[in-house]
Amino acid sequence: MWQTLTRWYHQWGSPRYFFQYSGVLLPWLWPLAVLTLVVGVVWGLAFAPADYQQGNSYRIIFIHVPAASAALLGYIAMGVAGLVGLVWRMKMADIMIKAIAPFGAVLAAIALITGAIWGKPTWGTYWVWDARLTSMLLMLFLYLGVFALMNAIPDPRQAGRAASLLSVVGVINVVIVKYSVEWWQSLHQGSTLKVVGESAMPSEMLAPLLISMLGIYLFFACTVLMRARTEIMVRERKSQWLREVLR
Amino acid sequence: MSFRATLKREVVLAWRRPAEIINPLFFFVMVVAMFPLGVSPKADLLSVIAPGVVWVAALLAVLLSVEGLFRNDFEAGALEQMLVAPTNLYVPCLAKIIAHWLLTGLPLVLVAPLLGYMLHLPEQASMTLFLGLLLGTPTLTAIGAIGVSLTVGVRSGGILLALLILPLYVPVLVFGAGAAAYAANGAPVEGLLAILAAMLLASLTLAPAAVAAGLRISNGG
Amino acid sequence: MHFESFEAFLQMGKHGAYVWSAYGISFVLVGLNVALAVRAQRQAKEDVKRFARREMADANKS
Amino acid sequence: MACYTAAALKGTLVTELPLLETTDLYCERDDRVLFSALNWRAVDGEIWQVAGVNGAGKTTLMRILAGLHGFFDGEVRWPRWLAQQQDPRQHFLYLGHKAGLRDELTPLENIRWWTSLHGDTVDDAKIFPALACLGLAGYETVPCAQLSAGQKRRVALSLLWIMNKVVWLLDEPFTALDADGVTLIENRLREHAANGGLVIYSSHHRFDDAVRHVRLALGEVEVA
Repeated sequence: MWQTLTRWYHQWGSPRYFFQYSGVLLPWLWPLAVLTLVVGVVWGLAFAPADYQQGNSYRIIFIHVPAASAALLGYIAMGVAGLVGLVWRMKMADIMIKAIAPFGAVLAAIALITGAIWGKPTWGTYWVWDARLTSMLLMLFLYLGVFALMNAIPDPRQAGRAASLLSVVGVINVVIVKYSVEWWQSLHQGSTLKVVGESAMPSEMLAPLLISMLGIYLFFACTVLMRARTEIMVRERKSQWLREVLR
Repeated sequence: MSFRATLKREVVLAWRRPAEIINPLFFFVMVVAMFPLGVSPKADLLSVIAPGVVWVAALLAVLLSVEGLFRNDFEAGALEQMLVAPTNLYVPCLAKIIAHWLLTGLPLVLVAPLLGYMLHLPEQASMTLFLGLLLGTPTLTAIGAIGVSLTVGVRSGGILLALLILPLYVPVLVFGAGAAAYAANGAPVEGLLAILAAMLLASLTLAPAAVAAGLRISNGG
Repeated sequence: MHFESFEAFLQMGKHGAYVWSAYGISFVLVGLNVALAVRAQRQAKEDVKRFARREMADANKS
Repeated sequence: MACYTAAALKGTLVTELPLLETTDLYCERDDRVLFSALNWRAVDGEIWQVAGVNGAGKTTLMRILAGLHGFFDGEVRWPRWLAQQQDPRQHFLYLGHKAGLRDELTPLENIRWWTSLHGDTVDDAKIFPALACLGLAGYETVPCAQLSAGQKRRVALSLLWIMNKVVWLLDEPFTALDADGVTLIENRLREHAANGGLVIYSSHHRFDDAVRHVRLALGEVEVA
C-alpha cells in the first residue's frame, strides 16, 4: 500500500506527468461532473417535496450547502497543498494552490449570497449575523487574502510559496475561527432557528442534496485540474516536452 | 545568545526612534475617542459597546505598529544577515516579536482601563479588559508578524497586511471582547481568559517558525 | 414531479423569486469563473506556441 | 564529473575535498536565463571573482551560494562539510549588496548584533582594533547615520577582521571605497586566501592575475 502511495505522490508531483494524465482524465470528468450537478439540482428543485415549515424556499439548500462545504474543503486542500509545498518543496503544490483559490473564492461567495437570499423568506432580512453565515464571510476573506498575496508578489514561484505558508496558517485558523464564531453566537443570541438540520432531513430531500454535493465536488475538481494545467503551461512554456505534447 | 542580543538591540532601536512607541498609543486613544463622537455620548449605550470598541481599537493599533517590524531591517540589508546566520532563525524572530510587544503592545494595555473608564465601562469589567488585552495583544503581535514576514518585500504592504491578517484576528477579538462583556454583566470570566492564554501560548510557540519561513520566502528562498 | 404545472414550478408558492435568483447568481458566477479559466488556458497555449515559433526563428537566424 | 554524496565521501581524506561544488547550476529571472550549466569547483586558498555586465545575475549567484535565493535548478554543495555532517553556513561570512547597518545604531552595536547572530560572543578587544585598522578609530560610538557611504562599507567590512570564517561571500565589496580602502581590502583577501580561506566576491574590479573568475555573459558561463 505504502509503495503505491509514494509512487503516486512522485508521479503526480511532476508537472509533466500531471499534465499528460490530467489531459486524459478531463474529457471524461467534465461531462460526469456537469451531469451529476444537473441531476442533483433538478431533482432537488423539481421533484423533492416541499418543506412543511418553509415551503419551497428551502430548495436553495441544494446549492447553498454544497457550495459552503466545497469552499471549506477547498481551503483545507489548499492548506494541505501548502504544507506539502513547504515541507517537500514540491513544484506541483504551489501550482495546485493557484488552481484551487479562484473557484474556492467563488464558491464561498455563492454560499454567502445564497445564504443571504435564503435568509429573507426565513428570517425576514437578507443579513443575519448567524454563526454559519459569519464564518462563511470570514472564509471568503481568507480566500481573498490568499488571492491578494498571490497578486502582490511579482515572481510566480515566490508568490506560490508565500501563498502556501498563508494557506497553512489559514487552515489552522479556520477551525479556531469556526468555533469562536459559534461561541460568539451563543453569547449574543442564544441558539437561533436551525435553518434545516442536515441529519433530520427526510431521505427524499437528502438524496438530491448528496448528489448535488458530489456534483459540485466533481465540478470543483475539473476546474482545479484545468487551472493547474494552465499554470503548468505558463511556468513550463520553454520546456521541450510541453511543445511535443501541444503540437 | 542571539535572543538576548536581538532583544537588547530592539530596545535600543526603539529608544532611538521614540515615534515608533508613541504613534500606536496616540492612534489607539484617538480611535476610541471617535466612538462617543460618532455613536452617542450617552453612558448606557457607551458602556455596552465599550469592550468591543477598546478591543477593535487595540487590534488596529497593533496591526499598524507591527507593519514596520521588519521593514527597516529589510531596507538596510540587516535582514539578510539574520537569514544567512547559522543560528536558527526562530530565535531572533521570537525576540523581535516579544521586543515589539514590550515596546508598542504593553503601553496599549496599560492605557486601556483608562479608556474603558472614558467609555463608562462598568468598574468590575476593567480588570478583565486589562487582563484580556495583556493576554491578547502579544497574540495579535505574533499573528501580525506572520503577515508582515510575507509582505516585507511588497510595496503596498499596509493594506495587504490588513487583508491577510484581520480574519486571523477574529478569535482573539471574539474571546477578548466577550470576556470583558461577560465581566460587565458580572458573569465568571476565568474560562474565557484561559482560552486567551491558550491562544497566546500557541501563537508564541508557533508564530516565530512561520515568521522565519515567511522571511526566507519573501527574501527569495 | 412535485408541482402540478410548469407555472407552479416557476412560482414555487411565492418563494420562486428567491430560489431562482439564488440559482441564477450562482450559475452566473460559476459560468464566469469557468469562462475565465478556459480563456486563460487558451492564452497559455498560444504563449507556448508563440514562444516555440520565436525560438525556431532565432535558431534559423543564428 | 564526480558527484559528491555523503555516502561516497566515506573513504576520501576530508581535506582533499573541494569546498564548493556546483553541478549544472541554472537560474532564470523573469524569463531571462542568467546562467546555465554552471559547473564550478572551488578549493581553499583560492580567490574567485564573479564578473559580468550589469544585470548578468552576479548578485543572484552570490545569494544562491549564501543560501538566500532558492529558485534555481542544479546543485550547490559544500562537500567538505557534507562529509563532516556540518551546516556549511557556520563557515560563511556573507556581506550583501547593502551595508546591512541600521543607521540608528552605532558601529559597535551593529557589529555586536551581527556577531551574536553567528553565536560567538566577540568582546570589544577584537572590535576596536579592527575598526581602527579600517580608519574608523573614534567613530565606534557614533550613530551610523552620520557616517559616509564609504565609512559604512568599512564598518561592514570590519567583519573580515573580526570573524574567522573559512568562506567569504562578498557582494560588491569595493563599492564606495576610496583608493587606499580598496588596497586595504585586497591585501586582506590575499592574506585570507594565503592561510587557507576561500574568497568569492562579485565585482568589476580584478585586482590580481592569480584571481580566478566566473564570467556570466547573459546565459553563457566561463569559468577560468
